[in-house]
Amino acid sequence: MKILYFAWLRERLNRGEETVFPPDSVKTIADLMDWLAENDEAIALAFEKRDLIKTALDEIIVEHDTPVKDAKTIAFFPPMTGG
Amino acid sequence: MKILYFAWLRERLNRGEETVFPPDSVKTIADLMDWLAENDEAIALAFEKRDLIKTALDEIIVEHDTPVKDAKTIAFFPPMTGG
Amino acid sequence: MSIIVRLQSEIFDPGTETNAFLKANSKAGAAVTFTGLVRSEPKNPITSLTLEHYPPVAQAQLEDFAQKAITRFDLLKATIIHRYGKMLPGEPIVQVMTLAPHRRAAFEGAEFIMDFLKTGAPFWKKETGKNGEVWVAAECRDDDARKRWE
Amino acid sequence: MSIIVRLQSEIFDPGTETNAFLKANSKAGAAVTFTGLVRSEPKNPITSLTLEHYPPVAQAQLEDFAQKAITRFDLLKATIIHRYGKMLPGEPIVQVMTLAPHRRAAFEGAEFIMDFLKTGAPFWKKETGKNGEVWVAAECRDDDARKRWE
Repeated sequence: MKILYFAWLRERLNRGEETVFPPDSVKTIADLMDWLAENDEAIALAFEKRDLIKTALDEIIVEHDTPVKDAKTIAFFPPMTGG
Repeated sequence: MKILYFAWLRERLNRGEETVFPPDSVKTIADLMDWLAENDEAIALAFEKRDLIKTALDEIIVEHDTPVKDAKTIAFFPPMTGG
Repeated sequence: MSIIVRLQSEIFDPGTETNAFLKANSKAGAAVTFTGLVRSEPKNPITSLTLEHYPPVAQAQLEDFAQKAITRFDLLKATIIHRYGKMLPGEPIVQVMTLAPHRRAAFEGAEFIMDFLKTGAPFWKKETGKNGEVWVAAECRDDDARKRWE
Repeated sequence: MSIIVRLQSEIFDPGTETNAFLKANSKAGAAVTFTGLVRSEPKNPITSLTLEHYPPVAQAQLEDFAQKAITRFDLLKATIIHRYGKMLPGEPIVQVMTLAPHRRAAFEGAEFIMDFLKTGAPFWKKETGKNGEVWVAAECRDDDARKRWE
Protein backbone atom coordinates (compact mmCIF):
# COMPACT_ATOMS: atom_id res chain seq x y z
CA MET A 1 0.00 0.00 0.00
CA LYS A 2 1.43 3.32 -1.09
CA ILE A 3 1.12 6.28 1.28
CA LEU A 4 1.38 9.88 0.05
CA TYR A 5 1.98 12.95 2.22
CA PHE A 6 1.40 16.55 1.08
CA ALA A 7 2.25 20.10 2.19
CA TRP A 8 3.41 20.48 5.81
CA LEU A 9 2.84 16.78 6.46
CA ARG A 10 5.33 15.95 3.72
CA GLU A 11 7.82 18.50 5.06
CA ARG A 12 7.55 17.38 8.70
CA LEU A 13 7.86 13.71 7.83
CA ASN A 14 10.65 14.37 5.37
CA ARG A 15 9.04 12.18 2.73
CA GLY A 16 6.26 12.51 0.19
CA GLU A 17 5.75 8.82 -0.36
CA GLU A 18 6.33 5.47 1.27
CA THR A 19 5.14 1.89 0.94
CA VAL A 20 3.71 0.14 4.00
CA PHE A 21 2.25 -3.32 4.76
CA PRO A 22 -0.39 -2.88 7.45
CA PRO A 23 -1.71 -5.98 9.32
CA ASP A 24 -5.24 -7.33 8.70
CA SER A 25 -6.43 -5.58 11.86
CA VAL A 26 -6.23 -2.29 9.94
CA LYS A 27 -9.75 -2.03 8.49
CA THR A 28 -10.30 1.71 7.98
CA ILE A 29 -8.26 4.81 7.29
CA ALA A 30 -8.59 5.71 10.97
CA ASP A 31 -7.07 2.30 11.85
CA LEU A 32 -4.28 2.93 9.36
CA MET A 33 -3.56 6.30 10.99
CA ASP A 34 -3.39 4.64 14.42
CA TRP A 35 -1.08 1.95 13.12
CA LEU A 36 1.21 4.43 11.32
CA ALA A 37 1.34 6.61 14.47
CA GLU A 38 2.27 3.63 16.66
CA ASN A 39 5.29 2.93 14.53
CA ASP A 40 6.55 6.48 13.95
CA GLU A 41 6.78 9.29 16.51
CA ALA A 42 6.83 12.02 13.84
CA ILE A 43 3.61 10.64 12.37
CA ALA A 44 2.05 10.38 15.83
CA LEU A 45 2.78 14.06 16.35
CA ALA A 46 1.62 15.11 12.88
CA PHE A 47 -1.61 13.12 13.23
CA GLU A 48 -2.34 14.45 16.73
CA LYS A 49 -5.27 16.62 15.63
CA ARG A 50 -7.10 14.03 13.59
CA ASP A 51 -9.74 16.31 12.10
CA LEU A 52 -7.03 18.48 10.52
CA ILE A 53 -5.86 15.52 8.44
CA LYS A 54 -7.73 14.96 5.19
CA THR A 55 -7.43 11.77 3.18
CA ALA A 56 -7.86 10.37 -0.31
CA LEU A 57 -8.18 6.68 -1.14
CA ASP A 58 -7.16 5.72 -4.67
CA GLU A 59 -7.52 9.34 -5.75
CA ILE A 60 -10.96 9.93 -4.23
CA ILE A 61 -11.32 12.24 -1.22
CA VAL A 62 -12.90 10.21 1.60
CA GLU A 63 -13.65 10.27 5.34
CA HIS A 64 -11.53 8.50 7.98
CA ASP A 65 -14.06 5.72 8.46
CA THR A 66 -13.64 4.45 4.89
CA PRO A 67 -12.43 0.82 4.60
CA VAL A 68 -8.91 0.47 3.21
CA LYS A 69 -9.29 -3.09 1.90
CA ASP A 70 -7.65 -3.45 -1.56
CA ALA A 71 -6.63 0.23 -1.63
CA LYS A 72 -3.52 0.92 -3.68
CA THR A 73 -2.83 4.48 -2.57
CA ILE A 74 -3.78 6.43 0.53
CA ALA A 75 -2.96 10.15 0.64
CA PHE A 76 -2.78 12.27 3.80
CA PHE A 77 -2.86 16.06 3.65
CA PRO A 78 -3.85 19.20 5.56
CA PRO A 79 -7.05 21.18 4.82
CA MET A 80 -6.89 22.44 1.25
CA THR A 81 -6.09 26.07 0.46
CA GLY A 82 -6.57 26.46 -3.28
CA GLY A 83 -7.47 29.46 -5.36
CA MET B 1 -38.28 74.77 -20.92
CA LYS B 2 -36.63 72.08 -23.03
CA ILE B 3 -38.34 68.70 -23.28
CA LEU B 4 -36.43 65.57 -24.35
CA TYR B 5 -37.97 62.29 -25.50
CA PHE B 6 -36.10 59.00 -25.74
CA ALA B 7 -36.53 55.54 -27.29
CA TRP B 8 -40.07 54.61 -28.37
CA LEU B 9 -41.41 57.92 -27.03
CA ARG B 10 -39.08 59.79 -29.37
CA GLU B 11 -40.08 57.55 -32.31
CA ARG B 12 -43.80 57.79 -31.67
CA LEU B 13 -43.74 61.56 -31.25
CA ASN B 14 -41.41 61.99 -34.20
CA ARG B 15 -39.16 64.34 -32.26
CA GLY B 16 -36.40 64.02 -29.66
CA GLU B 17 -36.55 67.55 -28.41
CA GLU B 18 -38.88 70.52 -28.23
CA THR B 19 -39.18 73.77 -26.31
CA VAL B 20 -42.40 74.51 -24.44
CA PHE B 21 -43.72 77.34 -22.26
CA PRO B 22 -46.09 75.84 -19.69
CA PRO B 23 -48.41 78.14 -17.71
CA ASP B 24 -47.81 78.85 -14.00
CA SER B 25 -50.47 76.31 -13.08
CA VAL B 26 -47.94 73.58 -14.03
CA LYS B 27 -46.23 72.93 -10.69
CA THR B 28 -44.94 69.36 -10.95
CA ILE B 29 -43.79 66.95 -13.62
CA ALA B 30 -47.19 65.25 -13.38
CA ASP B 31 -48.86 68.63 -14.11
CA LEU B 32 -46.49 69.10 -17.04
CA MET B 33 -47.45 65.68 -18.42
CA ASP B 34 -51.16 66.56 -18.12
CA TRP B 35 -50.61 69.88 -19.87
CA LEU B 36 -48.50 68.34 -22.67
CA ALA B 37 -51.16 65.63 -23.17
CA GLU B 38 -53.97 68.20 -23.39
CA ASN B 39 -52.23 69.90 -26.26
CA ASP B 40 -51.09 66.88 -28.26
CA GLU B 41 -53.01 63.71 -28.97
CA ALA B 42 -49.87 61.67 -29.69
CA ILE B 43 -48.46 62.65 -26.30
CA ALA B 44 -51.78 61.86 -24.62
CA LEU B 45 -51.60 58.37 -26.09
CA ALA B 46 -47.91 57.89 -25.28
CA PHE B 47 -48.43 59.05 -21.68
CA GLU B 48 -51.50 56.87 -21.14
CA LYS B 49 -49.78 54.45 -18.78
CA ARG B 50 -48.17 57.00 -16.52
CA ASP B 51 -46.07 54.61 -14.45
CA LEU B 52 -44.29 53.44 -17.60
CA ILE B 53 -42.93 56.93 -18.18
CA LYS B 54 -39.73 57.81 -16.34
CA THR B 55 -38.43 61.33 -16.02
CA ALA B 56 -35.28 63.34 -15.41
CA LEU B 57 -35.19 66.98 -14.35
CA ASP B 58 -32.03 68.85 -15.25
CA GLU B 59 -30.21 65.54 -15.71
CA ILE B 60 -31.31 63.98 -12.43
CA ILE B 61 -33.75 61.05 -12.46
CA VAL B 62 -36.81 62.08 -10.38
CA GLU B 63 -40.39 61.08 -9.57
CA HIS B 64 -43.49 62.61 -11.19
CA ASP B 65 -44.32 64.67 -8.10
CA THR B 66 -41.12 66.72 -8.37
CA PRO B 67 -41.68 70.52 -8.78
CA VAL B 68 -40.63 71.83 -12.19
CA LYS B 69 -40.04 75.46 -11.12
CA ASP B 70 -36.85 76.85 -12.75
CA ALA B 71 -36.15 73.58 -14.53
CA LYS B 72 -34.22 73.95 -17.78
CA THR B 73 -34.64 70.45 -19.16
CA ILE B 74 -37.20 67.74 -18.53
CA ALA B 75 -36.63 64.35 -20.12
CA PHE B 76 -39.30 61.66 -20.65
CA PHE B 77 -38.37 58.06 -21.38
CA PRO B 78 -39.54 54.46 -21.02
CA PRO B 79 -38.20 52.09 -18.35
CA MET B 80 -34.48 51.67 -18.87
CA THR B 81 -33.03 48.52 -20.44
CA GLY B 82 -29.26 48.86 -20.15
CA GLY B 83 -26.54 46.22 -19.98
CA MET C 1 -8.46 57.29 -9.68
CA SER C 2 -10.37 54.23 -8.55
CA ILE C 3 -13.42 54.66 -10.78
CA ILE C 4 -13.49 54.67 -14.56
CA VAL C 5 -16.74 54.95 -16.52
CA ARG C 6 -16.52 54.97 -20.30
CA LEU C 7 -19.45 55.36 -22.71
CA GLN C 8 -18.51 54.65 -26.31
CA SER C 9 -19.98 53.54 -29.62
CA GLU C 10 -16.80 51.73 -30.68
CA ILE C 11 -16.43 48.03 -29.99
CA PHE C 12 -13.94 47.16 -27.23
CA ASP C 13 -11.75 44.12 -26.62
CA PRO C 14 -12.80 42.37 -23.38
CA GLY C 15 -9.40 40.77 -22.78
CA THR C 16 -7.41 43.94 -23.38
CA GLU C 17 -9.69 45.81 -20.97
CA THR C 18 -9.31 43.07 -18.36
CA ASN C 19 -5.53 43.17 -18.57
CA ALA C 20 -5.44 46.97 -18.33
CA PHE C 21 -7.69 46.75 -15.27
CA LEU C 22 -5.51 44.10 -13.58
CA LYS C 23 -2.35 46.23 -13.72
CA ALA C 24 -0.34 45.83 -10.53
CA ASN C 25 -2.06 46.44 -7.24
CA SER C 26 -0.39 44.32 -4.58
CA LYS C 27 -3.36 44.51 -2.18
CA ALA C 28 -5.60 42.88 -4.76
CA GLY C 29 -6.40 39.21 -4.43
CA ALA C 30 -9.55 39.02 -6.54
CA ALA C 31 -10.78 40.50 -9.80
CA VAL C 32 -14.16 39.94 -11.42
CA THR C 33 -14.97 40.84 -15.01
CA PHE C 34 -18.56 40.73 -16.21
CA THR C 35 -19.10 40.98 -19.96
CA GLY C 36 -22.58 41.41 -21.42
CA LEU C 37 -22.89 40.16 -24.99
CA VAL C 38 -25.38 40.74 -27.80
CA ARG C 39 -27.46 37.56 -27.71
CA SER C 40 -29.21 36.10 -30.74
CA GLU C 41 -31.15 32.98 -29.94
CA PRO C 42 -31.97 30.50 -32.72
CA LYS C 43 -35.72 30.79 -32.09
CA ASN C 44 -35.58 34.57 -32.13
CA PRO C 45 -32.53 35.60 -34.15
CA ILE C 46 -31.58 39.24 -34.42
CA THR C 47 -29.36 40.92 -36.98
CA SER C 48 -28.36 43.83 -34.78
CA LEU C 49 -28.98 45.59 -31.49
CA THR C 50 -29.09 49.37 -31.18
CA LEU C 51 -28.68 51.16 -27.87
CA GLU C 52 -29.98 54.66 -27.38
CA HIS C 53 -28.83 56.59 -24.32
CA TYR C 54 -29.06 59.91 -22.49
CA PRO C 55 -25.35 60.72 -22.24
CA PRO C 56 -24.92 63.00 -19.17
CA VAL C 57 -27.39 61.04 -17.06
CA ALA C 58 -25.99 57.67 -18.12
CA GLN C 59 -22.46 58.80 -17.21
CA ALA C 60 -23.57 60.23 -13.84
CA GLN C 61 -25.67 57.19 -12.91
CA LEU C 62 -22.90 54.72 -13.73
CA GLU C 63 -20.35 56.75 -11.75
CA ASP C 64 -22.78 56.79 -8.84
CA PHE C 65 -23.30 53.00 -8.98
CA ALA C 66 -19.54 52.40 -9.17
CA GLN C 67 -18.92 54.72 -6.20
CA LYS C 68 -21.66 53.03 -4.14
CA ALA C 69 -20.15 49.62 -4.92
CA ILE C 70 -16.66 50.76 -3.90
CA THR C 71 -17.95 52.13 -0.59
CA ARG C 72 -20.27 49.24 0.20
CA PHE C 73 -17.90 46.38 -0.65
CA ASP C 74 -14.57 48.09 0.01
CA LEU C 75 -13.37 47.61 -3.52
CA LEU C 76 -9.92 48.76 -4.62
CA LYS C 77 -11.33 49.91 -7.94
CA ALA C 78 -14.18 49.56 -10.40
CA THR C 79 -14.45 50.16 -14.13
CA ILE C 80 -17.58 50.27 -16.30
CA ILE C 81 -17.48 50.34 -20.10
CA HIS C 82 -20.87 50.68 -21.81
CA ARG C 83 -21.49 50.96 -25.52
CA TYR C 84 -24.25 52.74 -27.38
CA GLY C 85 -25.27 52.75 -31.03
CA LYS C 86 -25.46 49.71 -33.28
CA MET C 87 -23.86 46.38 -32.45
CA LEU C 88 -23.89 42.84 -33.83
CA PRO C 89 -24.64 39.43 -32.25
CA GLY C 90 -21.69 38.16 -30.21
CA GLU C 91 -20.26 41.64 -29.66
CA PRO C 92 -19.74 42.97 -26.13
CA ILE C 93 -22.26 45.58 -24.93
CA VAL C 94 -21.00 46.25 -21.45
CA GLN C 95 -18.09 45.29 -19.21
CA VAL C 96 -17.98 45.76 -15.45
CA MET C 97 -14.74 45.05 -13.57
CA THR C 98 -14.07 45.05 -9.84
CA LEU C 99 -10.89 44.56 -7.84
CA ALA C 100 -10.83 43.67 -4.13
CA PRO C 101 -8.64 41.99 -1.52
CA HIS C 102 -11.00 38.98 -1.42
CA ARG C 103 -13.32 37.28 -3.87
CA ARG C 104 -16.69 37.81 -2.18
CA ALA C 105 -16.39 41.61 -2.37
CA ALA C 106 -15.28 41.50 -6.01
CA PHE C 107 -18.22 39.25 -6.98
CA GLU C 108 -20.78 41.23 -5.01
CA GLY C 109 -19.48 44.58 -6.26
CA ALA C 110 -19.78 43.51 -9.89
CA GLU C 111 -23.27 42.04 -9.39
CA PHE C 112 -24.41 45.14 -7.53
CA ILE C 113 -23.26 47.42 -10.35
CA MET C 114 -24.89 45.23 -13.01
CA ASP C 115 -28.18 45.03 -11.10
CA PHE C 116 -28.38 48.82 -10.82
CA LEU C 117 -27.11 49.45 -14.33
CA LYS C 118 -29.84 47.28 -15.91
CA THR C 119 -32.76 49.40 -14.79
CA GLY C 120 -31.16 52.53 -13.35
CA ALA C 121 -29.11 54.03 -16.16
CA PRO C 122 -30.79 55.62 -19.21
CA PHE C 123 -30.06 53.12 -21.98
CA TRP C 124 -32.72 51.60 -24.24
CA LYS C 125 -32.27 48.56 -26.42
CA LYS C 126 -33.84 48.05 -29.81
CA GLU C 127 -33.50 44.70 -31.58
CA THR C 128 -33.55 44.42 -35.35
CA GLY C 129 -34.61 41.04 -36.70
CA LYS C 130 -37.08 39.35 -38.99
CA ASN C 131 -39.97 41.26 -37.36
CA GLY C 132 -38.32 44.60 -38.02
CA GLU C 133 -37.30 46.81 -35.12
CA VAL C 134 -38.56 46.05 -31.63
CA TRP C 135 -37.84 48.00 -28.43
CA VAL C 136 -36.82 45.57 -25.70
CA ALA C 137 -39.25 45.62 -22.77
CA ALA C 138 -37.96 46.10 -19.23
CA GLU C 139 -38.04 42.88 -17.23
CA CYS C 140 -39.54 42.52 -13.77
CA ARG C 141 -36.74 40.21 -12.73
CA ASP C 142 -34.30 43.07 -13.30
CA ASP C 143 -36.25 45.26 -10.88
CA ASP C 144 -36.25 42.39 -8.41
CA ALA C 145 -32.50 41.95 -8.82
CA ARG C 146 -31.99 45.58 -7.92
CA LYS C 147 -34.27 45.40 -4.89
CA ARG C 148 -32.28 42.63 -3.21
CA TRP C 149 -29.54 45.18 -2.35
CA GLU C 150 -31.91 47.41 -0.39
CA MET D 1 -16.64 20.42 -25.08
CA SER D 2 -18.26 22.69 -22.53
CA ILE D 3 -15.77 22.13 -19.69
CA ILE D 4 -12.06 22.89 -19.74
CA VAL D 5 -9.85 22.39 -16.68
CA ARG D 6 -6.17 23.21 -17.02
CA LEU D 7 -3.53 22.75 -14.32
CA GLN D 8 -0.22 24.38 -15.20
CA SER D 9 2.89 25.84 -13.62
CA GLU D 10 3.33 28.43 -16.39
CA ILE D 11 1.90 31.91 -15.93
CA PHE D 12 -1.17 32.66 -18.10
CA ASP D 13 -2.52 35.88 -19.57
CA PRO D 14 -5.98 36.66 -18.09
CA GLY D 15 -7.12 38.76 -21.06
CA THR D 16 -6.06 36.24 -23.68
CA GLU D 17 -7.86 33.49 -21.78
CA THR D 18 -11.00 35.64 -21.49
CA ASN D 19 -11.05 36.34 -25.21
CA ALA D 20 -10.53 32.67 -26.08
CA PHE D 21 -13.40 31.78 -23.77
CA LEU D 22 -15.74 34.39 -25.27
CA LYS D 23 -15.39 33.02 -28.82
CA ALA D 24 -18.74 33.13 -30.57
CA ASN D 25 -21.72 31.48 -28.95
CA SER D 26 -24.87 33.28 -30.03
CA LYS D 27 -26.94 32.01 -27.09
CA ALA D 28 -24.57 33.68 -24.64
CA GLY D 29 -25.58 36.95 -23.07
CA ALA D 30 -23.33 36.96 -20.02
CA ALA D 31 -19.75 35.99 -19.23
CA VAL D 32 -18.03 36.18 -15.86
CA THR D 33 -14.28 35.91 -15.37
CA PHE D 34 -12.86 35.55 -11.88
CA THR D 35 -9.11 35.99 -11.53
CA GLY D 36 -7.35 35.18 -8.26
CA LEU D 37 -4.08 37.08 -7.80
CA VAL D 38 -1.03 36.61 -5.57
CA ARG D 39 -1.60 39.22 -2.86
CA SER D 40 1.21 40.90 -0.95
CA GLU D 41 -0.07 43.32 1.65
CA PRO D 42 2.21 46.11 2.89
CA LYS D 43 1.94 44.93 6.51
CA ASN D 44 2.74 41.34 5.57
CA PRO D 45 4.68 41.43 2.31
CA ILE D 46 5.60 38.19 0.61
CA THR D 47 8.28 37.57 -1.99
CA SER D 48 6.63 34.52 -3.53
CA LEU D 49 3.82 32.03 -3.21
CA THR D 50 4.28 28.32 -3.89
CA LEU D 51 1.38 25.99 -4.57
CA GLU D 52 1.70 22.28 -4.03
CA HIS D 53 -1.00 20.02 -5.47
CA TYR D 54 -2.09 16.40 -5.89
CA PRO D 55 -2.48 16.32 -9.68
CA PRO D 56 -5.03 13.59 -10.50
CA VAL D 57 -7.31 14.51 -7.60
CA ALA D 58 -7.06 18.25 -8.28
CA GLN D 59 -7.98 17.68 -11.94
CA ALA D 60 -10.90 15.39 -11.06
CA GLN D 61 -12.26 17.68 -8.34
CA LEU D 62 -12.17 20.78 -10.53
CA GLU D 63 -13.88 18.92 -13.39
CA ASP D 64 -16.52 17.79 -10.94
CA PHE D 65 -17.12 21.33 -9.64
CA ALA D 66 -17.34 22.72 -13.19
CA GLN D 67 -19.81 19.99 -14.18
CA LYS D 68 -21.95 20.61 -11.09
CA ALA D 69 -22.01 24.35 -11.87
CA ILE D 70 -23.03 23.73 -15.48
CA THR D 71 -25.89 21.47 -14.41
CA ARG D 72 -27.07 23.60 -11.51
CA PHE D 73 -26.98 26.98 -13.24
CA ASP D 74 -27.55 25.87 -16.83
CA LEU D 75 -24.28 27.32 -18.02
CA LEU D 76 -23.23 27.18 -21.67
CA LYS D 77 -19.64 26.48 -20.64
CA ALA D 78 -17.10 26.75 -17.86
CA THR D 79 -13.31 26.93 -17.83
CA ILE D 80 -10.95 26.64 -14.86
CA ILE D 81 -7.23 27.39 -15.09
CA HIS D 82 -5.24 26.75 -11.90
CA ARG D 83 -1.51 27.15 -11.47
CA TYR D 84 0.87 25.26 -9.22
CA GLY D 85 4.54 25.84 -8.33
CA LYS D 86 6.14 29.18 -7.57
CA MET D 87 4.52 32.52 -8.41
CA LEU D 88 5.17 36.18 -7.67
CA PRO D 89 3.00 38.97 -6.18
CA GLY D 90 0.54 40.34 -8.73
CA GLU D 91 0.58 37.18 -10.84
CA PRO D 92 -2.64 35.27 -11.50
CA ILE D 93 -3.10 32.01 -9.58
CA VAL D 94 -6.47 30.88 -10.83
CA GLN D 95 -9.06 31.92 -13.39
CA VAL D 96 -12.65 30.69 -13.49
CA MET D 97 -14.86 31.62 -16.45
CA THR D 98 -18.55 30.96 -16.98
CA LEU D 99 -20.84 31.66 -19.92
CA ALA D 100 -24.65 31.74 -19.69
CA PRO D 101 -27.72 33.22 -21.37
CA HIS D 102 -28.23 35.61 -18.42
CA ARG D 103 -26.01 37.30 -15.87
CA ARG D 104 -27.29 35.75 -12.64
CA ALA D 105 -26.37 32.23 -13.75
CA ALA D 106 -22.92 33.33 -14.93
CA PHE D 107 -22.20 35.09 -11.60
CA GLU D 108 -23.53 32.26 -9.46
CA GLY D 109 -21.74 29.60 -11.48
CA ALA D 110 -18.38 31.33 -11.06
CA GLU D 111 -18.91 31.92 -7.34
CA PHE D 112 -20.02 28.32 -6.84
CA ILE D 113 -16.90 26.97 -8.54
CA MET D 114 -14.61 29.30 -6.55
CA ASP D 115 -16.27 28.42 -3.24
CA PHE D 116 -15.78 24.70 -3.86
CA LEU D 117 -12.32 25.09 -5.33
CA LYS D 118 -11.00 26.95 -2.25
CA THR D 119 -11.46 24.09 0.19
CA GLY D 120 -12.37 21.13 -2.00
CA ALA D 121 -9.45 20.70 -4.40
CA PRO D 122 -6.05 19.47 -3.21
CA PHE D 123 -3.89 22.60 -3.46
CA TRP D 124 -1.79 23.98 -0.62
CA LYS D 125 -0.31 27.44 -0.47
CA LYS D 126 3.04 28.34 1.06
CA GLU D 127 4.06 31.98 1.40
CA THR D 128 7.70 33.04 1.38
CA GLY D 129 8.41 36.35 3.12
CA LYS D 130 10.50 37.93 5.82
CA ASN D 131 9.49 35.18 8.27
CA GLY D 132 10.69 32.49 5.92
CA GLU D 133 8.25 29.93 4.55
CA VAL D 134 4.76 29.67 6.06
CA TRP D 135 1.98 27.29 5.03
CA VAL D 136 -1.25 29.23 4.63
CA ALA D 137 -3.92 28.07 7.10
CA ALA D 138 -7.38 27.15 5.86
CA GLU D 139 -9.99 29.80 6.67
CA CYS D 140 -13.33 29.09 8.31
CA ARG D 141 -15.03 31.63 6.09
CA ASP D 142 -14.05 29.50 3.09
CA ASP D 143 -15.82 26.51 4.61
CA ASP D 144 -18.83 28.72 5.29
CA ALA D 145 -18.79 30.00 1.71
CA ARG D 146 -18.98 26.45 0.46
CA LYS D 147 -21.81 25.50 2.81
CA ARG D 148 -24.15 28.18 1.52
CA TRP D 149 -24.69 26.16 -1.68
CA GLU D 150 -25.99 23.10 0.20
